[in-house]
Amino acid sequence: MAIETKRIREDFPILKREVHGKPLVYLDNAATTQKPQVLIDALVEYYSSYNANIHRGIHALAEEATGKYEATRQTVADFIGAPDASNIVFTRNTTESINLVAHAWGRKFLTAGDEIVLSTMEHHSNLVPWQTLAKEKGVVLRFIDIDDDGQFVQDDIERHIGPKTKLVAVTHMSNVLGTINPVREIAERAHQHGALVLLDGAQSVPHLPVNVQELDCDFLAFSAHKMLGPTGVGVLYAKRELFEEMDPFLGGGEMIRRVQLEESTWNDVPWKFEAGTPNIGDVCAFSAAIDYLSGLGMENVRAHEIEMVQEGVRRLANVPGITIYGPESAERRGGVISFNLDNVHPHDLGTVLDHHGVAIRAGHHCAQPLMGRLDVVATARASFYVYNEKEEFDALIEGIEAAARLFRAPVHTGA
Amino acid sequence: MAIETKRIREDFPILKREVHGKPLVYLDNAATTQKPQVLIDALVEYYSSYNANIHRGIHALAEEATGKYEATRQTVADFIGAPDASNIVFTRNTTESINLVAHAWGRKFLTAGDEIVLSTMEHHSNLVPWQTLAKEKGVVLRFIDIDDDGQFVQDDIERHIGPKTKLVAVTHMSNVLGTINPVREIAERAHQHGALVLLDGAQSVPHLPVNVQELDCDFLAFSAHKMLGPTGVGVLYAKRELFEEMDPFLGGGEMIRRVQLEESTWNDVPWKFEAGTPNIGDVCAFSAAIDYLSGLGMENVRAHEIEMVQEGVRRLANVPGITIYGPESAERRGGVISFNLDNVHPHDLGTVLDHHGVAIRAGHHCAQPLMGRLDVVATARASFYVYNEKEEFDALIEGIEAAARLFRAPVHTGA
Amino acid sequence: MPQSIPEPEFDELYRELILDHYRNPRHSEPLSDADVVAEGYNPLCGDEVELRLNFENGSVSDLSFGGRGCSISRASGSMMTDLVIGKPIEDVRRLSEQFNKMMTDPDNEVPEELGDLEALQGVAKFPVRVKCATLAWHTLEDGFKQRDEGGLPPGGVVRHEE
Amino acid sequence: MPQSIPEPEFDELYRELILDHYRNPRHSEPLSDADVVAEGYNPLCGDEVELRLNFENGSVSDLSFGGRGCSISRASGSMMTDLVIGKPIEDVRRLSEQFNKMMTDPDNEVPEELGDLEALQGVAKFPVRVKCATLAWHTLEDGFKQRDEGGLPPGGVVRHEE
Ligand SMILES: Cc1ncc(COP(=O)(O)O)c(C=O)c1O
Ligand SMILES: Cc1ncc(COP(=O)(O)O)c(C=O)c1O
Repeated sequence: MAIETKRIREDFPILKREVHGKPLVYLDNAATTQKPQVLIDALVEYYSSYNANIHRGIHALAEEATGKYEATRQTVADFIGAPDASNIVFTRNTTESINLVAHAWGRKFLTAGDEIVLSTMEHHSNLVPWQTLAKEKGVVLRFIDIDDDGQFVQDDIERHIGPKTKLVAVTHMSNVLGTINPVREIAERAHQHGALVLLDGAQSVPHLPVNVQELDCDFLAFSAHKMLGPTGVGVLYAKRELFEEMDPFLGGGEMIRRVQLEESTWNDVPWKFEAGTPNIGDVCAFSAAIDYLSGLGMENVRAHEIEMVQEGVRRLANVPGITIYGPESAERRGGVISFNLDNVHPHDLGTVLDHHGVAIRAGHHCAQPLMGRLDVVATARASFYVYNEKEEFDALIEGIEAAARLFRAPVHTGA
Repeated sequence: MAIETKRIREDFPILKREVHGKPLVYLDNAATTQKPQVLIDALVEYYSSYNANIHRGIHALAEEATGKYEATRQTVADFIGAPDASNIVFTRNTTESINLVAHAWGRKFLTAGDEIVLSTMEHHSNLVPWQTLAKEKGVVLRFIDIDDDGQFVQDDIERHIGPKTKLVAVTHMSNVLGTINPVREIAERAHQHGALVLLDGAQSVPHLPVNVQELDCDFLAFSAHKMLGPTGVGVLYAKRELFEEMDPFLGGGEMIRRVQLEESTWNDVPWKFEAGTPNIGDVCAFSAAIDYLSGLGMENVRAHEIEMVQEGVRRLANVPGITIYGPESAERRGGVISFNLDNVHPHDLGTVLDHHGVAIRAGHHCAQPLMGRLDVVATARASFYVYNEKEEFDALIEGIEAAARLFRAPVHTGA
Repeated sequence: MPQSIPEPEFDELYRELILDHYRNPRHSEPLSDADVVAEGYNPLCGDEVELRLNFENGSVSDLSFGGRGCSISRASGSMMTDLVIGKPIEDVRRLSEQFNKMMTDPDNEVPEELGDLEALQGVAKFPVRVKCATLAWHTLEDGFKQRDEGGLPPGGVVRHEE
Repeated sequence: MPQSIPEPEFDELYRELILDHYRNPRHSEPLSDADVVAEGYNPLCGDEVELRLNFENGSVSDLSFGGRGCSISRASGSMMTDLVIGKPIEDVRRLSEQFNKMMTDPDNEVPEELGDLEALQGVAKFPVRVKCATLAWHTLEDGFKQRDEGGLPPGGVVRHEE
């Protein structure tokens, strides 16, 4: 069953919008995706009919809201193949999920000389929390480098993951190169050395079928807003025994069992990690986004993006002066194409494209070390999702060509 | 200009709802408030027309979303009389705001023997983070006790706030007793001793006119969901120089300036404290809630609640066997009435009221130490907001009387 | 007397038998020299339970139930005393299991041996109240464990927290 | 040549003069023996600027501008060299202030002495691009500070970060 973009586009009200008098061509999906009407309706329903604070409430609204909130936990668990709803903690975003692990697990269990293995393609969110931890605890960070195809250097995997490794924290899919990393093998190697594996799934969970038990990862972090869901909801999956032994992260209401003036005991997993009133409305609505994706089928989402990348690379490669980053093979990358155009800064390209109605991202994509590694100051990035169609490349290419004409002038003309 | 509840009720779609065949009487506002149509519309507008990831984006949607997000920061600053938008950091809720201070300020600046002054009426969210900090740093916690009228014991204020005090962290208004605390005098005394003042404004900001410069507090924490706003948005106000000198809390995207593999530098205040993709949709919508409250006028909101409390106390006091907690004078308390009915456990009362369509809260209200202090296992709590009207007390009293009949039976009847 | 309440589940929750046990709890006089004292606490609602137990020949020879709690938690405890006194510990353990099953699966058929406790079946439909009903039983299990481990620990009592 | 672009602001952003400076940057040959070298960096877009400065009698006697950046940042730097060379430092400081004002307040009238830089006025309407335009100027101010403090610091260059 292929993705029928024509039909899907009808479900996304924002796609009817114009930008600078042109139809919106939204190719900034790696930053955040647009939302289907069912998601918007779910939010409206929550706030119009059963909004209440959850847990501890004995009235009907509180029971309904609690029921829906906890049902969403189960929906999320099922979506990523987690054994149980208690493996799922709701956070604000991927970034908070990773910080939670750095605080609640890292600060408790790591000591000076322990090693954490990252990679040079990490998003700042999977880098800065470990830098802070490293500074505080004397933990050593090691980095798997990438080769010219944008893949992990196999030697580095073997060289860096060893007996001192306590954690391997890598992205499942790069938000710049699109590279889909061999995380199953990495988990195997890490576990051989008794290390845990955290996957940054911000880009993979929205775009690929992901099963935590098959991948055998210990932690998985991702964001609802990158998979048709609302902003303000992140997920942290962890194996149950890890959640049990971790300290709480934030303290306050909901996460406690018993509070006395001088000390407190903690609630059960997963509530131990959800302090204060959660983002109830958005969590409840999130289930509509997951149901929508499940309805399409993640295998089909993936197949659609492979097609989009193949076509996108083909079209872009025809433009003179274009450099495309990341793996050659569309099978080894997700729906992301980073590129540069000779003599045109990505920011200028972005501005010109915007005036053609085309939304792309330009900059370092929160991956400054990778920019250094690629020896560029920035890249332009087009990224796709279920509602994008090949026809949209026309506007993209047109805009790029306009930018080329505008900026790439013969030397010594003009004033 | 008085609050016209009849007109206001029209703005809240959920109030048209029935519960167990009875019209909903929503008296659980201290837990979370209901939402006006303008708030719901603002969410729909965000997701239907300008949803995008903010900052760094160069396309039109990203500029619109960034503009609205940052404009809301200004709206919040104005609402609490903060000097500048950069005094406002968006978090998930009050709980996270307080934890942020405990981590980013407390862990950096406090050392063994320093003292933090709290009170026995604190919500767990303004207690547990300090317990954790105290344990970690050897900081001493001291507690201002309450008198029989539910007010701070004046002697305790003087006894506990002294030269060793580094922080006084107290609630502006109690979520159980309704007590409005003398926070201006407390701030004066704290500052005389060089201590900072954090106010838990979760209950005060929604219900009273609050001006941070008049109160001269150093930190103020509150939650959007308790003031007509969406779940998932909290606010931390701080004086600028404090934000400057504090360490970041979470690490990741948005909060950095420059990232290299081994270390990073931080973004400017307030973005330094907002790691990862924020809850953009809900923050943008939050401004509609504040505009709605500003339109009513916080003086009028306050006046309405004084009337509601006076009437509520009067009606409840007529029920045989009722005990009411908190200050005698309605001028000294917010729109919250905690009470107990002889021989009827609050949970049973809550269940019976629910079947009369009346939503109240029953339990410890995340204030277990206060329950101990009052020598009760729990209380029932009715709390009011702008859409509540005196007529609703009829259903409340009817439900209470039904519960009294059901549970308070003559001894030795029955089987 | 209670007014007529329209909704069926509500009726199911507050059955006359429950109200009776709530108003007139059985075996509520604390045993003066108990072999084992077990306390239970549900921090969510503040319910407190105190069980005092005597054993003879592997049976619960006597049991008192006290504490502060809602109608469900007190009725559950009171009914428990009626059911349990005089029964061999292993039988009680089975009853306890059956009771827990009744609370987690509202559609399960209730075994006859639970007797009056069947009246609590409706609680299973009120998820927030289930812990009220199970508190006394979980505390009883703690009391048994205490007995197996040889009576009171140094601190005096064992606390169970939901 | 650029196709006709319908929207006025877009035209205002990419004025012909800007494109010209971008394509043919002035004073882009690095001064070989500069009194002061100042580097600027905008981490948000990765723009890099290198200024090399010579001074004589309280004036900027020579200035080269290099680096990697977008059209706005490069045009701004290039125009700056044209405007600044030969001017007394205090005059340049005033120009810098005026330029910053132009960037933060789009409705402000542009003083004549800014010359070609007036072409950058449209940038003020594109908030995300303002830092591109001001980077060169902020780096220049850093260069002046360096001179006041007596030339190059031990590390060699001073870096300015937006
Ligand atoms: C006084 C007080 N402080 C803190 C909180 C915690 O607020 P939140 O759950 O939104 O973090 C509440 C609300 O429950 C409260 O009433
Ligand atoms: C690979 C990767 N990791 C982490 C993040 C951070 O996600 P969020 O901003 O939702 O925390 C992103 C998205 O920007 C990402 O692409």
